[in-house]
Amino acid sequence: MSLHPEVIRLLIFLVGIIAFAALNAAYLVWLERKEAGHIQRRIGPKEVGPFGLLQPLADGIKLMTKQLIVPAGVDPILFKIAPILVMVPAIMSFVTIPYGENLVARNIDIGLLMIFAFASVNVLGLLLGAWGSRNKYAVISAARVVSQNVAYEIPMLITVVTLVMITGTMNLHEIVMQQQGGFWNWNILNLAASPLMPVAFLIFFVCMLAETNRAPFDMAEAESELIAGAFTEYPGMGFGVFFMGEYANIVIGASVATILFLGGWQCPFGLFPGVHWFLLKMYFLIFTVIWIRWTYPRTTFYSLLNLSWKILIPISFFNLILTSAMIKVF
Amino acid sequence: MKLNAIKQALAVIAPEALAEAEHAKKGALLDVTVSATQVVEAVSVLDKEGFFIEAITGVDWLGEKENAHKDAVAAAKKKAQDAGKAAAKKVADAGGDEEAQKAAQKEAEAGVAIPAAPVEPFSEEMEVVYDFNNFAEFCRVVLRTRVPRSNPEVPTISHIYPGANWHERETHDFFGIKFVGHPYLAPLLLPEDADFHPLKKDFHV
Amino acid sequence: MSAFAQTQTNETFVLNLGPQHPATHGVLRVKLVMDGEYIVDAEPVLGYIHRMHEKMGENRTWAQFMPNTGRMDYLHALAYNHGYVSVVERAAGIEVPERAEYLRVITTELNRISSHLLWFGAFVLDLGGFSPLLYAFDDREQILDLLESVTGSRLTYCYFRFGGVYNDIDENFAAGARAFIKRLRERMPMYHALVTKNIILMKRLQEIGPISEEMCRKYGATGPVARGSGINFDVRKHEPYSIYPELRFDVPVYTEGDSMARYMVRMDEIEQSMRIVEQALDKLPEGPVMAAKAPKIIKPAKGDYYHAVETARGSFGVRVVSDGSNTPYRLKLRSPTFSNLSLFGEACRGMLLPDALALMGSLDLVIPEIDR
Amino acid sequence: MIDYLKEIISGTWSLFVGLGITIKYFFQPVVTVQYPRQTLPMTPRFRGHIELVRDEETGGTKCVVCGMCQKACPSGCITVEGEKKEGGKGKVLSEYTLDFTKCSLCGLCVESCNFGAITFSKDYNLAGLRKEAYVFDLKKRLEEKK
Repeated sequence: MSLHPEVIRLLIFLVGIIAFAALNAAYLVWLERKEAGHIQRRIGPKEVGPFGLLQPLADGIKLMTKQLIVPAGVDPILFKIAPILVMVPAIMSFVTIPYGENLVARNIDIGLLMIFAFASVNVLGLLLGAWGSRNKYAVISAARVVSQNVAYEIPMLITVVTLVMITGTMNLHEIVMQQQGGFWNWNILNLAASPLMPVAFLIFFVCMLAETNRAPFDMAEAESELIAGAFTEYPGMGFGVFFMGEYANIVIGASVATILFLGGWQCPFGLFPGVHWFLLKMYFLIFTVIWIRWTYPRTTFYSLLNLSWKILIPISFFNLILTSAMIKVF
Repeated sequence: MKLNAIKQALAVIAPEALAEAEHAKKGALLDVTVSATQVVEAVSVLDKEGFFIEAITGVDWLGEKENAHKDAVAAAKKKAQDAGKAAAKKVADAGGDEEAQKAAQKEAEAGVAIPAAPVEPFSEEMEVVYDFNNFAEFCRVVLRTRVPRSNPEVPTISHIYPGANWHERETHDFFGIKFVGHPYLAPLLLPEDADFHPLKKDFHV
Repeated sequence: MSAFAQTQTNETFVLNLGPQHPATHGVLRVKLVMDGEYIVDAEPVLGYIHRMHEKMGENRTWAQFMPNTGRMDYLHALAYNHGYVSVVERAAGIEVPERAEYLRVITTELNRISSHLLWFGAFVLDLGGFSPLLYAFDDREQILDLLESVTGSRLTYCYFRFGGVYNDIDENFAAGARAFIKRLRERMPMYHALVTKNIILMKRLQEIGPISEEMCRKYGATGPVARGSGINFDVRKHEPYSIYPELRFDVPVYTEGDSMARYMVRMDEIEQSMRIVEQALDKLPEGPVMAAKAPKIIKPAKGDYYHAVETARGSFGVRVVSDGSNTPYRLKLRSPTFSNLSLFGEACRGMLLPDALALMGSLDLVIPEIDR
Repeated sequence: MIDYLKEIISGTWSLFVGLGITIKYFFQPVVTVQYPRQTLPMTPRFRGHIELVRDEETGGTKCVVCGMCQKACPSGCITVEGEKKEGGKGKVLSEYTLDFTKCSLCGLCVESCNFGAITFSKDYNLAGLRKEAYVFDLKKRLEEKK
């Protein structure tokens, strides 16, 4: 029996994606701790391995060997299914992300749409996990997550629609190819299409933070208010999978921002494009996400909604109208 | 001057119980003793004058009167002794013999009255102390009231000063003093089921 | 059974905030009746770290109670030391040499700065910002090093004695304190740029948790809580003790009454305390640090005595009743946070949970001091 | 409208200022001490648990078993016992026990001593698994230190 080469290719990519996602989750924790340490003028992890590089391994072993407690009174099905519901869509989103010219598992014409569709499922996982764990803090957190995500999908999607209007495609590969040449061709500096593109990037970035529940929008976890929010009752690897899902979502968010605004794998000067440029930009964005987390206090729930409805949505709408007008005129 | 205003106002309630204190020695400016029934009235006056509540606490004076009696007896005995000795010396100086000295001593000693033991047992008391102060001008007023130890009851002032709520609960915890009319006189600092009052002098660990 | 049993309906639920909760700083428990994320009613439940210091005092000699005072408010231990030694000195009529008073004020004010710095960090941590906490700790460590070089310990100092202080400062202390003040002066703009002016923090604190002047009076709130509500009340000015009348400093007062006002009061107080330390170092007289006539065994005359001091959290008063023996007959410790927290139940009604936590943080709670 | 835009711009600016501060610290050297690997010198006045002082003349202790420290201790963690000196006045120390589990490190005992017989140790690594390990026999400790 011989397998179709496409199937083999897909299998290889699937293994690669899962490995990439898991490795990223593990080493982003390391990066987060190390970066937080240095921002706070400490060293961060340093005992396990050189520079603490084996720390994620030790953490992983610790999490896996912990007993999986299902507390009394929880909904056992929802409680167990929720971490998977967070992890799986995150992995699925990786499928269409082009890391290099040929480094993409499946080049789909509506790749952008698919990523946003899967990103919304992430909320469902948190909601079910929080509801299923039957903890008052978790339920408050669930309510926060849902309305937060609903509020932030809107400006994010409006911004993306603006971008699709400019590029005329939803194929991520093509979006990157259009930004060839140099950093002046990237969408973030595509001032001919709309003078507000840098602002649009900022809006997208803020929405991405909110979507992935990162500080300063980490109201769902909010350790000083809700203990650990939706994860309060989760022990061991249940928590671990949630955690990996969160970090996978950050990687996806940063990747999408890189593709849409920062020219994907293109070199800023038009030389030697390739996956290294993609990773460089993506990790820079992730670095910024972590950097932001260790700088700001948390916002409150209503000021977050205020920000979304009073500032981000009007500006992104204005940008949409401006862009469509510019496209019509020129 | 807050002090004068409050003195005039409080003098209506408790005319003879006002005592001005020296701040450098006592830490307060005015020391007022009222009866338990006058507490609410006095506190209302303080409230009207814009005072804030600093603290409420109690003092258990268990054995105070007994000790005072003992002290008085000891003092009288000492006085009698001294008087006797003096009388004896006088007689000796005058050239009287030993018997005359003794007789004079006895006579003089009998002349000093020694307080008699009371027929009834001493009435034991507890004291509730309220501290008030003023934001605008320094004026600490100490309000005291004495209640019988067997049935310590004081009307609450938590409807005038909501802050007194916790102070009264704490005082109830420690001394078992009941604040009549208090909305929720449950243990505050002690465990929920505590039935002891640790600051009573007959409570021993 | 609880104080607000009658307010419960089917629409609300009870949330137990604490005794183990990251925002309650220790072992405070607050029973919240919540309607969604809105607080319908709140009742702080105390006593989880109650140690009955007042009874301990009745079973110890006057001097033996000294270590206890530093263990009530472990963040501003020296002010509690100060309050206790002052009342006993008042009762026993002990004169304190001038140099000792200066040393008391210098160390107490340094301790106040360290207390405010820790509050600042912990408060921002309550609001979700982590890094300012460690920056504040970095500065606080310098103070702890200074105080350790004088007192020998880093937290529960027990440095004052009836009639003076335990030992004199060493030759490096004055220079070290000046260097520290210079360093902190340079760091304060950083704190303001990073935290105070941050739009997120401003949105979280401005107009959140208003406490009116009248409410402060009714609940007996003192310290930065009262000063944030427009009440110019500072025991150091109001009822001057020690050498404070000889020093020039301002009492920061903000009239807004919100959490931001209380925050600003404390930040300004750090600067004022630096001023006080500098002046006191300049004026520091030579001489003994212990009264020559201070008796070894204290037996104050019969009577009761009160003394209040301004701690980082408000007016701390000690009332002692002496029966003339070598142990206190009664020792009442009036802790400021006890009164400050008592208004929380009323103030947080109708607030959202995160705002109520911002309010709670701005009250600057130290639970061992409330529970005593 | 102008206020609205002004607030957005000043707010965003305050956020960038914050980022600038944290990144500056990111590149500055760390200030922490890696404790078990590095240690700091203890200050000379450090108040650790107490220790008996050696009398340089006799090689024994300076303690005359007056019991002042025992009386001064608020927590009652000091027990001093002595026996009659052979052929002389006064007592010699036979046992000096410090129950460190009760000690609050206040230092009142050292202050109460009129003979300079006790002092603070600089020992701060005080952690253990057994409670009994913290009932110190100070006389034995002094002899072992030789």
